[in-house]
Amino acid sequence: MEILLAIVIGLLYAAGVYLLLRRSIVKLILGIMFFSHATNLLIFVSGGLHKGQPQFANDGINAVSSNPTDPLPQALILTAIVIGFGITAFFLALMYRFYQVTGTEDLDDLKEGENK
Amino acid sequence: MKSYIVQLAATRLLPVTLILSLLVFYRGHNEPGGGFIGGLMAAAGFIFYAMAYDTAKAEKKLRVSPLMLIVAGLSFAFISTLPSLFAGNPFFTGEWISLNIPLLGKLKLGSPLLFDLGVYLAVWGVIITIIFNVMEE
Amino acid sequence: MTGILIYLIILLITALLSPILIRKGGKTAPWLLSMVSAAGFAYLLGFAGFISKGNALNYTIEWLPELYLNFSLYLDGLSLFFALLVTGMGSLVLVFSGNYMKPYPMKHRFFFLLLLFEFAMLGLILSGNLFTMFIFWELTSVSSFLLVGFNHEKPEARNAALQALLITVAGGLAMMAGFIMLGQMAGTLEINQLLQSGDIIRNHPHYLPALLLVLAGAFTKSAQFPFHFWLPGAMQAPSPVSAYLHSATMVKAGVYLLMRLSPVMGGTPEWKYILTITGAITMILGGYFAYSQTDFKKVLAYTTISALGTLVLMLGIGTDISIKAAIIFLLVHALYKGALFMIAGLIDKSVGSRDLRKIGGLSKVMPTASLAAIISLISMAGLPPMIGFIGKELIYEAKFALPDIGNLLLVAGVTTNVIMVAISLALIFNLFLGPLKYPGEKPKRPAFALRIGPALLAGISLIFGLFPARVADFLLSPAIKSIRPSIDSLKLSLWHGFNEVLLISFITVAAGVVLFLLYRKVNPLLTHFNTKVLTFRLADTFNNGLNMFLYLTKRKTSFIQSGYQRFYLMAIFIMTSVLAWYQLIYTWPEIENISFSKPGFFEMMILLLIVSSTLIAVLVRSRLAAILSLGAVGYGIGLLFIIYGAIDVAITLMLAETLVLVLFMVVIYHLPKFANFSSKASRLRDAAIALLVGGFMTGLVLKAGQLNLNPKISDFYVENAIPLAHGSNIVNVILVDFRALDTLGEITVLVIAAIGVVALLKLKTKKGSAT
Amino acid sequence: MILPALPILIPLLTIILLLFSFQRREWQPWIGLTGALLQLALALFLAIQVKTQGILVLHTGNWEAPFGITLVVDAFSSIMLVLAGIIAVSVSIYSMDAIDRQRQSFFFYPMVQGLLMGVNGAFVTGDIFNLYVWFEVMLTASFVLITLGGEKKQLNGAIKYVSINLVSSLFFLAGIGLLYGKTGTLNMADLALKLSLADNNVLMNTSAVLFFVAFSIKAAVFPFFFWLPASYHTPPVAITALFAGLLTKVGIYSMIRFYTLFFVQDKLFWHPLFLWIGGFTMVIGVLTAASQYDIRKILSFHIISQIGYIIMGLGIFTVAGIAGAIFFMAHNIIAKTNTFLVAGLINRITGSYDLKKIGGLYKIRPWLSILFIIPAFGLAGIPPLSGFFGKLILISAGFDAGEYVISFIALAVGLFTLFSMVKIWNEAFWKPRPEGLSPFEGENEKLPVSMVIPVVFLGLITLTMGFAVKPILEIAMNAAGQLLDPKIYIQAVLGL
Repeated sequence: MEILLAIVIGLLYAAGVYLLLRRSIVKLILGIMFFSHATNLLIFVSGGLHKGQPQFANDGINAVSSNPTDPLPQALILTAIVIGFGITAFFLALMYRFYQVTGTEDLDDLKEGENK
Repeated sequence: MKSYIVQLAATRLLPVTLILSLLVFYRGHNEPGGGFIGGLMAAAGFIFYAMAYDTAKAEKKLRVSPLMLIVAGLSFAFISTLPSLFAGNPFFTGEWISLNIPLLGKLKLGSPLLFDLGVYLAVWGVIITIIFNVMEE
Repeated sequence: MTGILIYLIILLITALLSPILIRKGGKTAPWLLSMVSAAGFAYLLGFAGFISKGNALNYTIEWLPELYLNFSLYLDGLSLFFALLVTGMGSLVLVFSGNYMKPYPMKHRFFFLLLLFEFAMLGLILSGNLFTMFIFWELTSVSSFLLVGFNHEKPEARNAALQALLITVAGGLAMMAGFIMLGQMAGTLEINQLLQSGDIIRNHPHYLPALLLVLAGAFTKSAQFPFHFWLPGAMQAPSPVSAYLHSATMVKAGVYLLMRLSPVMGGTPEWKYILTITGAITMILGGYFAYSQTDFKKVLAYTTISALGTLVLMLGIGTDISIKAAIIFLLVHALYKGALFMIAGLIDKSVGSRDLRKIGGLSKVMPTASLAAIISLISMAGLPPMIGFIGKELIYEAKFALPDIGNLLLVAGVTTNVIMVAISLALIFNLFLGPLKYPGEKPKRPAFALRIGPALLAGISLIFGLFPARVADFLLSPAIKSIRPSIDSLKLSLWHGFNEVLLISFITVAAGVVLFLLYRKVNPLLTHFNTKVLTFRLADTFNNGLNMFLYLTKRKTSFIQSGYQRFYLMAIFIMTSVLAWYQLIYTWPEIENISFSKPGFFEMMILLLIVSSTLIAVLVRSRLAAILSLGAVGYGIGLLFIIYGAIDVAITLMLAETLVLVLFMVVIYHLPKFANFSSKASRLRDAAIALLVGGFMTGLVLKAGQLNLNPKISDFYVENAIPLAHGSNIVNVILVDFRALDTLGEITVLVIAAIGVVALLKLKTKKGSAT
Repeated sequence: MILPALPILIPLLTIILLLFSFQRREWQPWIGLTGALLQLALALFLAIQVKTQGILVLHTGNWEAPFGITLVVDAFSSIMLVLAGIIAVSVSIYSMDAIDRQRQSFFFYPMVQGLLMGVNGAFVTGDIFNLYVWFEVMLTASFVLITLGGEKKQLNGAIKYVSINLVSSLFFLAGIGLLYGKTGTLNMADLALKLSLADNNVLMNTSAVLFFVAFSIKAAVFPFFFWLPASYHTPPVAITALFAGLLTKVGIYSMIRFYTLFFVQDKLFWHPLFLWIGGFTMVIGVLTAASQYDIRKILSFHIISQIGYIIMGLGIFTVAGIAGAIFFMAHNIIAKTNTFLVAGLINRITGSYDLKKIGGLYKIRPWLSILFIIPAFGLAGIPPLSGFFGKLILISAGFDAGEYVISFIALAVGLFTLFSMVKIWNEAFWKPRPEGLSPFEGENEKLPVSMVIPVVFLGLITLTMGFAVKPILEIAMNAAGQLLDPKIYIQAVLGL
């Protein structure tokens, strides 16, 4: 499973990179989101995979199962997801505004702004 | 979307989502849930309401401006760091008190809970702000 | 010595206050400023008796001793000699400028800069630490830059200033590197200690690079070939600046440095050959170009270059007599050249031209100035009874005393001097004697303030020539002894009997007269030759080089900073891939075994969902389908999280995903459809890059399990969630208690992003209000 | 014990107050300025505390390291905090008149404080994931600031800025995940300890690559810098000045922190890489600047070039080299911000940043000329200004370490820097106003005092850093000494 997941993560990154290299701004954002999905999965996998119940501590006894899924990467991913959500929302608004002002979604049109 | 049925549903659902969100928020310390999920759910009710009517009505229903929700959230989060100082502990130490409330039983209150409340309010405010603003465009 | 420090500070304060003084003080202000400089001269002169007994003064304030950098002052025979030159010339030039600069509206700034330069130059001379010297050295470059560009509305002036600055600063930077190396060799940069460390330095393996670096500084500043071309350009400066900086003081800084360091770095074959060859080339070239110029100031500039070459040559020869000759010639040159530059300015001001072909016979309108000029020119020609004669005789003697390359140098020296004689005679007979010629209105008699400087300098040239012994004892001997303590005291006299030196002097003068007689015929020819054949000009080459460089960088910029977002990302991805793949392959052998568990049916299905949605999102044309597929990927990952027991993460991910999808839908509604922008080739290329990145990421994940440094900190969370943190949802407890600070940051991000959305959508400013 | 948390809490409280009173525009600048002043005062106090008591450590939530998030203020962080405070105060004052009313009422000040919160957080945290969070706080605030006003060119630049920086953040996050997977810890000191004990720690190199790329993008190092010149010239100049001073430096700060504390295993790979990259960064940045005509673009390219010097110091990896890097960074933050602020003054008078459209300032504004010369020549390394000493220290360190090539590159780059500065001087100050242009709109207006004060303030610091170089270098040496001896840090945090 780890090998399969590693390949899937690689694929997600590849998809992200490919989309980032397109000229469309929508695809740019899609690419970023693929990147961020891949990263979340990567953190999860590198923390170690253990199938089973969600981990809750019980009174007195320390852990539920003998081989629990590491809770810390989960917390990290959770934080990363929320942060990612905020930034994605902002990026979407930026895209919307960009289109409003320039009337295009072609990133190559950004060229002018720079070489003036 | 502005059909009467939907509007009715939105109006009725609003208190339900709010109570549900508070529940999810409070449970969060022991079971799945917590400030972020709770805040999201609280926002969901208003978003649905705004879709049924419009954002202005939803904001009116909210009574405070979303920005104030945000400010309140940040403030609670900030205030939750203070008890530790009065207790002479390092910054952000969780300080707990136990209350025995009739009917509900033993209720444990602590600064982390207050902090989570801050998260709840902030997330609520943030999501409403974002969605409403985008919807208004 | 504190007195000298205080004087330096007074000089700086005077400079700072001078603009106010000039504005408010009227006519007397320049005189007052000149008095400050003259007071410095007098004060320093007071040390002469003490110093001439072989004493030296040192004063140090610690600055950055770790790097051998201190603020130190050092006064010995050599620095006293130069310091007197700087202050003495300074006071004369200030008086001269008082009148010369009258019509300039910005003259208050001129005086500030001139005094700032004097401060810097005096500091340079008196520095007792090479870094202190470097600091003042750069300050002289900067003030020279501002002075050369004083007429800044003329493009030529700006260009000349830039050129002078770049060349001298480039040299200065090399010199700084040389100083750093010297410091590392000797463990000090204090001059009085360096003077003792000559042997260590000369025998150090880094001696040659350090020498070359230091020489780069000295040669650029002293306008040696091939860096000489900034000096004629610097003639764009007002004449007082040329008289002060570009003849008497700043250009001598390089020579001063060579003199200062000759006990430390001198005497080796490297030193000798580099200096003599560079000096000789500079000397002859300067002479030739001086002879073929038509602008009086340019003539003077090239003779200055020639003289600087002579000085470097003398120091390169490095015999006792050549060092004597160098010091004397330096004084001689400062005296006559300072006077001549002032006269050039004076002519420019009263006649309105400096073109030698258009003016002549000026003694009829300006007798005093012409007399001073003629005396100075005789000194320049090296004719008796001027001090210039003594200088030249000593130079010849020095060249005779050199066994191996002496003859060659002698020929070069004689040639140069022949030219000097010819130029001097030409200037005397054409410019000052002979029939009166002027292009515009009849020139008026120049003001007293303009005449006094040249007159005084010429007088000194004459007096020193007649009574050289006094000067020698008092000033020159101590200076020479600072360079080489073993030299006996200097005996100077105008007449030293018939010998081969005198014979050569006769030949020089005779040939000079011949060349002078040819001057009117040859000069136009040479000018023609210079413009038609010798079209190669270093100054132009420098400019062309600069333009070429700018053109290339512009091309390069539009290549690198192309404006195409995807090329920027591409560069990042490629570089990352290179590094990551290299490391992956490099560390791969360390990997022992990759553990893995068997996938179950559900997981396989979910993975299949993720993979297929990913492919759809990448390949599909429709935006909606792409976005929905992205959502499917997100939900798929959420399902995986559920299977592996991360329920909170899964809920959060799915909720966030849903919200993003909703937002996406709302926004996308307004946008146009995808256009199919990229070509097949570029899509293939991007796919290759994408696979490179994806590939190493896979590798990294596989490798991640390899190094397991237990215990993990999460074990602590599992154990203490309930007893210490009072919660059983460990993930939530981590978020609000164990790592609450992360969450605080997280909600701050959310808040900022939300506000950002409001600002983006609601705030619409006018175009161009971003300032 | 709360001191190390205050650099985060003060901006947070300021944000709360600013948002609370956001409808009162006239209060905003003053609240923002008060917050900035408090931060500067606090930073100075912290610096003194660190000097007298050693490294300050705060285990937040009373969770012992490595379990909770530990905040650590060592000499290096305290220096950075002071610099951030100085920039915060300068920009807060400058923006009172430099930022238009609309932007001020649309959350300009809360965003500045948000940025500062992120920057300060990054400087004080001792936890790699927490560092990521502060990076995001800082970045998000910078996203908002760079788009604030929503002009076309701003949006143009912002898209590049946002997307490339997001890629960097995600690489950073992936690196954290991998590192946690390998070591089971997030605390920097704990990481350092665990890795120093592990035998096959060369395996770290692969995740170290991800961090290297992430920080290189933030720090705008070759070949990762493209976003910077593409975007920095677009927002109002007060914002650019803030970015120029702080943003790239946080990337560099993290790089120095990571590569002195725990990525120290494979010196043979990393240090030459730093030297190469540093050299390229210096050269490419300075060459690219030479052909520009927009003042802000010239200055932007120079940010990149100057980052190269700091990387060079890291690559030399001796106490002198790192101290040189720190000193240079301090100099650069002050001088670079100042040049942008002066550019804003120029624009205020002439209404343009385009060198082809302005001129004659030397004649009409002599004092402005002096205010420009100090930071500009400071950047170019003209003694006795701070830049000279920065270069001197670095180049000496390079010679000492036998790194001659990079040292000479650094020298040569100094010359080209001077060229660019003189170009601005020649064109904007010396050249007469181009013919055919009507008089500048602000030609006869007085510059607002609030815009001049910060320029003078920063100029004085540039001068002071030159004359008082010894004590400042000692502070930098002390910081470098701490950095190169990770045991001190580990001991302070883990109490071993």
